[in-house]
Amino acid sequence: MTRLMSYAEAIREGLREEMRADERVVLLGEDIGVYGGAFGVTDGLLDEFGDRRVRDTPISEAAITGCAIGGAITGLRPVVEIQFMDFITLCMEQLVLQAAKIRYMFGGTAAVPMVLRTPGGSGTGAAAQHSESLEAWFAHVPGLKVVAPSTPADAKGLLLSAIRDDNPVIFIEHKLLYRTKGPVPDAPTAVPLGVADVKREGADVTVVATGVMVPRALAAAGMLAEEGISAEVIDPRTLRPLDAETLVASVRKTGRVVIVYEAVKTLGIGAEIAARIAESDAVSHLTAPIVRLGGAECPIPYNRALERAAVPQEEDILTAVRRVMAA
Amino acid sequence: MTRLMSYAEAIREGLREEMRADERVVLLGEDIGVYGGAFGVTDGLLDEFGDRRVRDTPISEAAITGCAIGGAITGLRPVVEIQFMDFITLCMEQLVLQAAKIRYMFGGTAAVPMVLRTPGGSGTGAAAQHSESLEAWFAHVPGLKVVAPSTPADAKGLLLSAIRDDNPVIFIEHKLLYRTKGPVPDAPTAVPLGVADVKREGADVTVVATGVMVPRALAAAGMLAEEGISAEVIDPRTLRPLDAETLVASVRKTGRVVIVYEAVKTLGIGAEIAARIAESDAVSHLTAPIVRLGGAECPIPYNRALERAAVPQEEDILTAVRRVMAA
Amino acid sequence: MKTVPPAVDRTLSMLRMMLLIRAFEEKADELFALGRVHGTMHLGLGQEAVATGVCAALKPEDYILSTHRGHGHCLAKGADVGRMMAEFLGKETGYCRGRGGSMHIADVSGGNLGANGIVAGGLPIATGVGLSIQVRQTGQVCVAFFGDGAANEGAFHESVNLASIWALPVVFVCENNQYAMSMPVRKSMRVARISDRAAAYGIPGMTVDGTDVLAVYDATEAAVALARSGGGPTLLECAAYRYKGHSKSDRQRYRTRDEVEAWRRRDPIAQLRARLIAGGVVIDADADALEAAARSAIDAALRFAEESPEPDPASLLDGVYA
Amino acid sequence: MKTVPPAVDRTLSMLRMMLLIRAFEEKADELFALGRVHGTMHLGLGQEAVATGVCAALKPEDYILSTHRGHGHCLAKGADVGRMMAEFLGKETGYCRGRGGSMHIADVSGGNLGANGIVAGGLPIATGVGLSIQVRQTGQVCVAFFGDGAANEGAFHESVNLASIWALPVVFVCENNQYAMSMPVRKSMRVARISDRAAAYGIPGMTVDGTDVLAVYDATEAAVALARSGGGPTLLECAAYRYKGHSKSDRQRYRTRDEVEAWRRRDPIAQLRARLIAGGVVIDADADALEAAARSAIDAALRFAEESPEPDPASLLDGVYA
Ligand SMILES: Cc1ncc(C[n+]2csc(CCOP(=O)(O)OP(=O)(O)O)c2C)c(N)n1
Ligand SMILES: Cc1ncc(C[n+]2csc(CCOP(=O)(O)OP(=O)(O)O)c2C)c(N)n1
Ligand SMILES: [Mg+2]
Ligand SMILES: [Mg+2]
Repeated sequence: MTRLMSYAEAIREGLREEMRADERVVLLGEDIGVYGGAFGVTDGLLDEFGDRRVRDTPISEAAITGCAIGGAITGLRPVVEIQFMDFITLCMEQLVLQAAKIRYMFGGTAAVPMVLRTPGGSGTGAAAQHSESLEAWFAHVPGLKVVAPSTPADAKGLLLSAIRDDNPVIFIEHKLLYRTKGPVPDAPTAVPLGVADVKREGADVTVVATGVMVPRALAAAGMLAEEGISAEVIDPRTLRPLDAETLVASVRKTGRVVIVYEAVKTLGIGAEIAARIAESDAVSHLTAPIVRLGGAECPIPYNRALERAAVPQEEDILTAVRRVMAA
Repeated sequence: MTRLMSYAEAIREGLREEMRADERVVLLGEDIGVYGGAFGVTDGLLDEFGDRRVRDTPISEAAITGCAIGGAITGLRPVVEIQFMDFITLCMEQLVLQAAKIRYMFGGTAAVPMVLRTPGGSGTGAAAQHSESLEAWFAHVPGLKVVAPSTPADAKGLLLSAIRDDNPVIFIEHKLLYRTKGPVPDAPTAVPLGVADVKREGADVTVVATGVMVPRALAAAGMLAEEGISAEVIDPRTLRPLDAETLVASVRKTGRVVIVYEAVKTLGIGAEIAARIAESDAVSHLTAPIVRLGGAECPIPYNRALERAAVPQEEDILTAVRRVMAA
Repeated sequence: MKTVPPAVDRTLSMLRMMLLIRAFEEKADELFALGRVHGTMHLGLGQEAVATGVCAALKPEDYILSTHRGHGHCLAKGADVGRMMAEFLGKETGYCRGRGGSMHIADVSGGNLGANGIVAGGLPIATGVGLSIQVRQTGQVCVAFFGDGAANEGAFHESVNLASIWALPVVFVCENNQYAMSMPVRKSMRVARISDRAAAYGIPGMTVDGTDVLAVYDATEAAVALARSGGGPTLLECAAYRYKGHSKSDRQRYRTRDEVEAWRRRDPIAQLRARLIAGGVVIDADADALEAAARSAIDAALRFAEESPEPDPASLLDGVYA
Repeated sequence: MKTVPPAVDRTLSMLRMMLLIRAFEEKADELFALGRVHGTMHLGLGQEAVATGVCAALKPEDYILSTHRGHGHCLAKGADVGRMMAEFLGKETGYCRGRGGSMHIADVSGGNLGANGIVAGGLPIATGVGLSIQVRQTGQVCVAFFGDGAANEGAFHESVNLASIWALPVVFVCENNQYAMSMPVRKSMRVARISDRAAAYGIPGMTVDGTDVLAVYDATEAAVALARSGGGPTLLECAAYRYKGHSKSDRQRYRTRDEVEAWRRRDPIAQLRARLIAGGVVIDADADALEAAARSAIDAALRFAEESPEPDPASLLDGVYA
């Protein structure tokens, strides 16, 4: 059985269930208590779990991250909320030089079971410092895992896996998806990390999309179907470790691929996906060069029309797919 | 006319010449004064230019970076030294959310002419927190330029261009290259940003290498020549903007490519290079899948043998090239 | 804190400026309610005396670094209301060609080096502006505005320390409006006054009533004089209050109506107005006229903004690089 | 500062520990000179009393977070000398299987949560250890060691503030050895004592003679008692000096021989030895015997390390993920 709920509600339910099931799970973040989080995700959790486990922090992103690390290596399973992904730029030393490396540097004698939740993406008029899509940075770092759900069910299911995982997991939410609704299983249903999901099967072209680009790609696939183009839409869901085999297998089948992501095109996750395909045997099955559709090479502008032009939209996906089909 | 000098000396000469030529150039960093910098690069500059222009700073990487930004937007041309590239993780907010975006966010009404110099790479037994190769992060950021010289002449020439450039430039030096010697033009000779350099011409296979991998690739190319394999070795030199056309043209010619870089393989600069080739017409000229030779998916270990095994060595390049030639 | 009472005309222009700032933000609030603002915004209604008193103590060539709650700073530093409203609405004629919006309005030629979307993000930059002034020996001063919440960021610590050891001409102005979003100051730090933190850097610290524009002016004047004379930075805390929510998504569960009302009774504009009337400087009618003038200046600015073109999407990549 | 004089046997074991630390680092220095150490290292010769006095006031189940200059902390917290020497030489039997080396030695089961290559990098982590202790109510305490230079990092500010508002059981121990690499403390901050910074967080600050192991012990005991009883953190500054260069690349142009000599005359080990002899607790011969014992313990540790295998390159990826 499933219920229809929003992406934000699904994440909240995941947090609540894990906190009920495991005393070691604590929440840290700015305004996650009485305010309920900048996007309302943690609304009500302070009331249920109290301020011993739901901690409103000062504006000190580096310390908050380190606080989660210290808790994690000594018996807690902290879940941190960084209010906007942009602010993770203040956590890089603790995340990358400490959380990601501690276990390895210590010869496997410590574990860092923590989750860092943060909303990324543009489209809300928040401009250049509140619209970043930085997931590729973390996918470049051994020791970290990176998750980016596109549906309510994936959001909850991947969050359960992330909290139960014994490694630091960067859990990337999308501002534009918080209010989108979808079916979520009644029973706690973990979605395994590292497994891509074929959101729509198809035969002519593979469309790999992440985050908010998944619904856009699915909408485009619907229209393409009417034109007689059968697009297979795949969401990697986990960006590190990347389930390249599922993507490569699809390209082997279709011979055409369009990779859609919101982050800046250069060195965004699409670069790695393209490279994995190019170094695989699938490269010889390509009937057209690989196409990447990424964000423009600029900061996110404030103006609504410019902001829209800065990242791939449904029509851009349609154009790109039609182009590879024509090639 | 040229003189033989070390990579470190060439950088020092570049700093000295620009400081003599332009009053606005100031140096900021930890232990760059009487200590001469952790790797001795700024040795003697305090004596020549005094502590008004050569500033030893406290251990405050974020403030140092912001200090350079503030100076840059109000008439200085600061050159910052971050003692090890790893510590740039403490500068990310100032570098990425401020330096890289200020001009754009302000509608083009400000410029941020600054250079951030920092040594990257492993091989010195400095372990996981002093051996990072994070250049790909910055190559992902619009508004920044990223340079990584592999020879003394390129180091000096690119530094001159970086200091004269009106944008923030991340200038990546390599610890293992500081003592390597090479010819450097007597007269100040700027090397333009954004132009790759064919370090050795060849016909059978393209080897794209960056930083310390360039001398390793050249050594391998020498041995391959004896086996009758003609390898073309190209150093992009600038990682953002990337001179993809030079790389693609070479692959069009050779039909085979091995991309060698020290950073973690996943989402290192080689991912973008592979993607650019895969989206170009050169993909149809490939007679073998693209091969990436990058760093292992782990932090850099301390032990000498493990450290060596963690990044590509000359013999790995030989093996990889032989493999693509056999394909 | 008061030294000599500032000249009457200066006081009047401070009243005018506070009225202008208030009119701007009330209009902004109205436009938002009408759904005509893309994104969010942060209003400083109630904090007008801080921006006004501080900037009145600066010269045109001095610099400021502003915050996400920066409308007041921008106007007080002398920005053109029309270009500012245009930026607020994302128009091509705005200060940032519509690329910045409310959170990034900058008037570089006017000495406002920008609002900042990052809490404490302007503080490290301020040290560099101070360094530049010191190296170029121009005798300018840089004011860095920040909030009470920003005082808990590492950037605050590193920046004030750097400015202190190099005796940079920077004045750190903390606008303590009692909350960082939902976090009350008393829960985010264990000191009574944020200015107590000056002791950690061996610099002067002062706390003034941020609803009293004259007190803010006098304190700033002293700090600026110290900075110009090579005496280094001062940490100046101005205690004030924001009447509105933190941003548009704020249900304000963390404070009481009574608390808001109590602060509204100390309204900075009403205070100064009463003072000027009591002092016989103006009569009610004059004050009303100034208020009306501010309103019509805003109406004109809005007309300018509305008649201004949107940026051309083809210009998306303009200004990424110099 | 002194409360009751610590028991004689404790004092003797502190002498033993200081001798062991010194013997370890003198051996490390010797091995480096012989070219047998890969990479660099940071010696704390002269600072033995800080690690020793602090850790003597802790229980085995308490935690410490160490620094790049962490050999003393590790030994004082009870590490096995053999496994430590093995890690120092990058052997498979080392605490970190040779992956960490000098800069990352950690003895997690012994409560040493690791040396740290990042200045101030352990301070944010210490707040989390304190949170964990508080949430799990285990009554433990966490000591975070850091240097004078680290006190200028933003992480110091954020961490001490966080620990103060939550009254976390963390003791912040600043080892002020007068320099951060080449940067003298007086040039890097404008305060006389680093402990003056405690005022910015409303917590107690103390400065003690870091060459007097008993003074360090007593001060730590007081801070630990406060932390355990829910009183929150203390900022404890221990003034000491490093005899050797910052690391192996240091030409020490920033200080004079005389300064080094003056501090050497206050050697912590010589001080305690003289005190114990004057107090009739030991005679010269006993002290010499303790020193010899320390040396032979190090020789045994070195033999163990030398006989230990190198890590297998095939194990390169072990331990990246749990
Ligand atoms: C580094 C960073 N962390 C968090 C935020 C989100 N945020 C924006 S304003 C704000 C509160 C700031 O409080 P304060 O400094 O007191 O300024 P005020 O909003 O009260 O004017 C927060 C948490 C941010 N913009 N930047
Ligand atoms: C964030 C960071 N910046 C710079 C360095 C390089 N570095 C290593 S130790 C050191 C000096 C640290 O001084 P202090 O904190 O006083 O400790 P000490 O070395 O004196 O024990 C520096 C600059 C580093 N490791 N980490
Ligand atoms: Mg506030
Ligand atoms: Mg020191």
